[in-house]
Amino acid sequence: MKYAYYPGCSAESSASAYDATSQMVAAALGLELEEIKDWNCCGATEYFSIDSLPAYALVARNLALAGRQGTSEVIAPCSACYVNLKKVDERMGDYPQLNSDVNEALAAGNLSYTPGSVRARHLLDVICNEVGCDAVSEKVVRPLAGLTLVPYYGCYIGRPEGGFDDVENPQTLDRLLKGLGATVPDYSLKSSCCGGHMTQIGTEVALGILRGLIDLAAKLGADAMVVACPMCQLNLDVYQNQLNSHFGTTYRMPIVYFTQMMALALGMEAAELKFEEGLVPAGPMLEKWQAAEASPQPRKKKSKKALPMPEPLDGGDSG
Amino acid sequence: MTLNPNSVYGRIISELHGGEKLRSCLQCGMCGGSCPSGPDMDHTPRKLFAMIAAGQDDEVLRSNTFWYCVSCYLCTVRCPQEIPITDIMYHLKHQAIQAGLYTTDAVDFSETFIGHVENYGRAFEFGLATQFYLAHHPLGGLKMGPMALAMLSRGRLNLRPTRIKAVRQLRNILNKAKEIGARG
Amino acid sequence: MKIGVYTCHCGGNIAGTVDCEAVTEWAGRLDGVEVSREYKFMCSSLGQELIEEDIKEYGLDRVVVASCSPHMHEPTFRNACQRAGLNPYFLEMANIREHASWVHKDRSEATEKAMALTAASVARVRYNEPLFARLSPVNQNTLVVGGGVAGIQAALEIANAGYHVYLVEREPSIGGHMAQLDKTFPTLDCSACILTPRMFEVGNHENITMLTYSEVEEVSGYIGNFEARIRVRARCINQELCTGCGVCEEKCPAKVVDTIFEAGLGRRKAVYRPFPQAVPKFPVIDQDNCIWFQKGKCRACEKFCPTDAIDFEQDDRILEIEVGNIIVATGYDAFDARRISQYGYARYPNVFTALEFERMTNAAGPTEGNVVLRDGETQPDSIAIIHCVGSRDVRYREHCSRVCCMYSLKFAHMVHEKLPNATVYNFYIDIRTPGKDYEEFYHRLLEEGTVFIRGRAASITDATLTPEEEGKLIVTAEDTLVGRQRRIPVDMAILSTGLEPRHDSHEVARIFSISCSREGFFKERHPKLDPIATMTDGVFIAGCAQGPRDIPDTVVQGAAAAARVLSIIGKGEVEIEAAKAEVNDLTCVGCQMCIESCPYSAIEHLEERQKARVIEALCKGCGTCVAACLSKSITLYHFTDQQLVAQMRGAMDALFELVPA
Amino acid sequence: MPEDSYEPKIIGFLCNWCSYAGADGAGMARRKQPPNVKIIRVPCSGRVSPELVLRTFMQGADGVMVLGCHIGDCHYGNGNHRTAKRFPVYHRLMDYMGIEKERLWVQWVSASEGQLFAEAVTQFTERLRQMPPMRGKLTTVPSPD
Repeated sequence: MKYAYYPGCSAESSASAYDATSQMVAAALGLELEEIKDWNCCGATEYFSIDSLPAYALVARNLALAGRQGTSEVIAPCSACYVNLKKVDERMGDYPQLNSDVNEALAAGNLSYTPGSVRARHLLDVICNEVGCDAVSEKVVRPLAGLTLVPYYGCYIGRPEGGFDDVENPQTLDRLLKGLGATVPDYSLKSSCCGGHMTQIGTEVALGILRGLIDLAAKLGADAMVVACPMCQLNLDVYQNQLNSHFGTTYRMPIVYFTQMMALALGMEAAELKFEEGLVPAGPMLEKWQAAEASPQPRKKKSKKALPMPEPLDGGDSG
Repeated sequence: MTLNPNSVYGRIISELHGGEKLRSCLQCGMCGGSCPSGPDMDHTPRKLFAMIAAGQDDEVLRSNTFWYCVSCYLCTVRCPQEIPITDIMYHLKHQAIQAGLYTTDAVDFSETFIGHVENYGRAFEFGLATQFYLAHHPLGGLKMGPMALAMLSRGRLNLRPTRIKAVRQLRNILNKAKEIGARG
Repeated sequence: MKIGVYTCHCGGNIAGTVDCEAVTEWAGRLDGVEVSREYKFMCSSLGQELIEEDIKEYGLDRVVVASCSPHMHEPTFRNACQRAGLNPYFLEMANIREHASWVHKDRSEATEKAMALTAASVARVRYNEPLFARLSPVNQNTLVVGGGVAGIQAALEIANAGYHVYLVEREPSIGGHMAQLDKTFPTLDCSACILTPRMFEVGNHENITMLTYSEVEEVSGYIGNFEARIRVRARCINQELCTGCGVCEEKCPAKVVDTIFEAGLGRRKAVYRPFPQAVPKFPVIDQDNCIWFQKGKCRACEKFCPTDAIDFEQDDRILEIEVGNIIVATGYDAFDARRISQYGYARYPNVFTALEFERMTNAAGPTEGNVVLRDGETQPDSIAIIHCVGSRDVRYREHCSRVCCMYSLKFAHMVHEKLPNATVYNFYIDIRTPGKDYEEFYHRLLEEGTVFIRGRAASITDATLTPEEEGKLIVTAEDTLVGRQRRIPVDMAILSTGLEPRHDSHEVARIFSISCSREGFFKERHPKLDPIATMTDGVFIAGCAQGPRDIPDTVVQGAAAAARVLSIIGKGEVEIEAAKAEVNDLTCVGCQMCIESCPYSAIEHLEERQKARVIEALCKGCGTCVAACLSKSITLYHFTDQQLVAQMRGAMDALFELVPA
Repeated sequence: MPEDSYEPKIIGFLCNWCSYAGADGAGMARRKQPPNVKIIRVPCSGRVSPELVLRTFMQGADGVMVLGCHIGDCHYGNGNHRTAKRFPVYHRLMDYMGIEKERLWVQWVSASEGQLFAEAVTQFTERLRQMPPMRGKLTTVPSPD
């Protein structure tokens, strides 16, 4: 299937590794991506706070351009872009007045957009639910065996409600990474916020949040944290040194994109996957992987006295 | 209850899609307990809602609560009354700017960001960092120096912004939207 | 034709929005209206007498009362007509309260609507015909569905009055949720100790046929004359031979987690009695987990049974019974805590549900009453009790489950008693203690040192930050009385799960022709004045099947339902609705469209004459056949075409007069 | 709005057990709604013949509502299945008579759905306000009986 592709501003600078590996992985999986011509910024979380109607119009321009290219689904690898595209499309459908206002604004640029005509999708959603985690794992040539990877979804994978995964305990990335052969612990902060723009306006709070996230991953023996959003990557990676000096800690936790890890497992060369863009070096993690041999997980013995554990609710529940 | 349409409460209800749900707040504290930046807010969202209901508009708009909101939507998805809390935070920022009542850097951060978007059509991380920090945290900016350098050396910061081709078209759309927004 | 119209003020309920004087005056001018009066409360005895006197004095032959819903007072005014010698079906009501005064703000709009509705009824009533309700004898047997404390109470009340009861229970034993509980609040009585004598009484009552491990599959008929089909599932135990010695259970090698009685905290065998005091005493073989049924080997129970009571060949039995009344007391389901994933139930071992904790504190439960972590050994030093799990949340259950505050207090007390050094936190939104001695119990817990934090718990995680937190569960919440976030590390968390309708309440409602309220509990006939009856005559509801309530309220409702049934049995006969369909022989073309449409197969085809005929005893008066008949040969009495068209025209004519377009 | 001060005249046929009780429930809960719908109680939505609907239009009604129990919840077992099956018949007849099918509103409303009832009344009234009045549209008025 052909998808419109919305790289988002960070693709051009801070997250070019994500953009590059997204395209490589998509090609390997047979997803046809066509970049939206002359797309503009989605406004991130900033525009909505200042002026809401221009914020809607800003995002709607991208949807209108995607529609003009003849695609009905647009893939965004960045979670914030994904949420903005989805939110604008849905709100325009829910509120007729908003729809007509936004279209009136678009008309000033000779554009128009019909709500519902272009569906926004996160890259992770398309890979796990359209291609399918099973299909991906069948394509794995070099399993990530021996690596413990912590899946970190950030806020926007399940939120706001109506996304493609559980709001509180999403599973797609867990399934994907397991399918790649990695050991994936249950990381309870998987959908906690990375602090977003707080790193810039309230550093103290942000560093505390980031420390909690990395600390739990380290306790779980993670070789790396795997993310699906440039903002999460930026905060966890770029601020890691600063938080180490602030708290006197010594974390060296590589923060990698899930597309990078997929590309590795699909047999692409690590040297081409821009791991060097991370401020925290991914080298030790890659070396460990190359040295590792798949060994069976030791099973914990249960005490005889232990009470039965309830079965998890499969598939999650969104209310 | 009849609300003063110009009060903070009245404006949330009349101007914000879904804002009327604020009336059904139970004051349970789910939002305040869930917020990642909660520890640093001068009032938790829950308390802010009580203050809004009590008509303490000036104090509400001077609060740092909504500026510390990171838009993670956790409060929104957990609220047992389905109040669109994140959107209310956006709206409070909007009201605070209009009233000229804000004390944080966040608004300048947002405005710098938007300035770039309006001028170039794309965000400009390097420009954002330099302009924002030079204006507000000259010393903090220095502290950020090594980090920016590290990013530059890894090709993760562009020194020049990318400009989209149809900047004129985008500006026309945004100006029109502002015009429509202003007429209410 | 002499019609009397009576407009009711209902105090301010109607007159507050509708100009009753104007309605009265307008009605007085309608065709055929002899008298038009208004009165403050038409349903009062004075109001009724007013109608009766007018009927006699003016020789009225039709009456229209413009007041509340006919569901409320149609019987009242029909009786008034009857007392004055007028056929009760000559009455028509116009609903100007529920459908006008209560749903409109604008006085002139509401008044115009009231006028149109009244005019419609006046136009209709002239076509009303005298009908005569038939009397039907009442079968004295009663079916009670659900063997929890509500059903037990109802069954005993009726059986003790000397009438026969069939008590049907889905599980292998009666007792319901109450049998699972450890102590009852606020008196701290042992739940089993007070319930088991009642269970025993049911099991041995000469007037009670107890059908456990059974389900009602179909019900037909009407008040006084129901027929029910019950599936008695195969226990695979010959009850004539079984002594309840328990050897089979001891020898059975198949162990499974008991998700019903032990709430998942304990295990049972494939052949089992849910608990030692079970009534009846006979075990059942759970075929889904029995090794013989699944794999074709074992039969250990059979080998060891001293009385040869094991019968693998037993089949389900279908029992057809006839009863006059039915009481549905099917109880509730506990909210599934896994649905709120931020509380980590089924993710973190030391998060427990309320029912798990009930079983844990119970001396007969899996831990023999010891409060321990999931490892079965470690005693917790700190426990968080989270209120309102699944309750008071529009995304799950909007309602307050009524019992959780009190049982949470009870849990705190149990911990203080068993682990005096442990700290207990209660995270609550509001503490609700409306019951005799309930608030006093709360005060007692305050004195016992329970820590109360006002704030709905936001999440429970294993994400620790400090060495002191290591290995603990972290409960985060806003302490709303302080206005700050708090992180409370605890060893154990208990989720006070709410009460929700049974997962199959809609299917059960369908079987008994009753309906469910919005949230899925069975709907009562009137929320205030008739919380026991349903819209289907002869079917009553009791206990948590109607809505969350505690044990005393459940017992009261069970007894009340029994009283209603006994009053019907005592009367001996019931009036059956007179609205029946009839085929006009002259015009019927014998096309059989009506036969196809009838939900009750109440129409037969007379082959030799090529005509349809309604079997009166089976007809329920729905009128589906009328709408299906192409030759307009079927009349549904009291809802004839003439009557409905007249009513519609009356409304339309009034509208064109009142609100010219 | 096509005409000023035009208020649609609507007749609602409501089944006694679910929808009429639902409308009562709206009353008990004081769910405000426009006054346009005048309710006629029928035992079952299955009682509402296509003829009754057409005659109501002919009498000048701008809209007709037929409300019954949810499928499966019918007091008479499956009387409302008939209503559901009849739906296309209503529409074909209306089409034949030149009546827009938007003027008929069929919905399932249970006894507990007072709010849903009020919403349906509000939406239907709003919809009809956007359409011209019926009166005068149908010239052939059939004989009364």
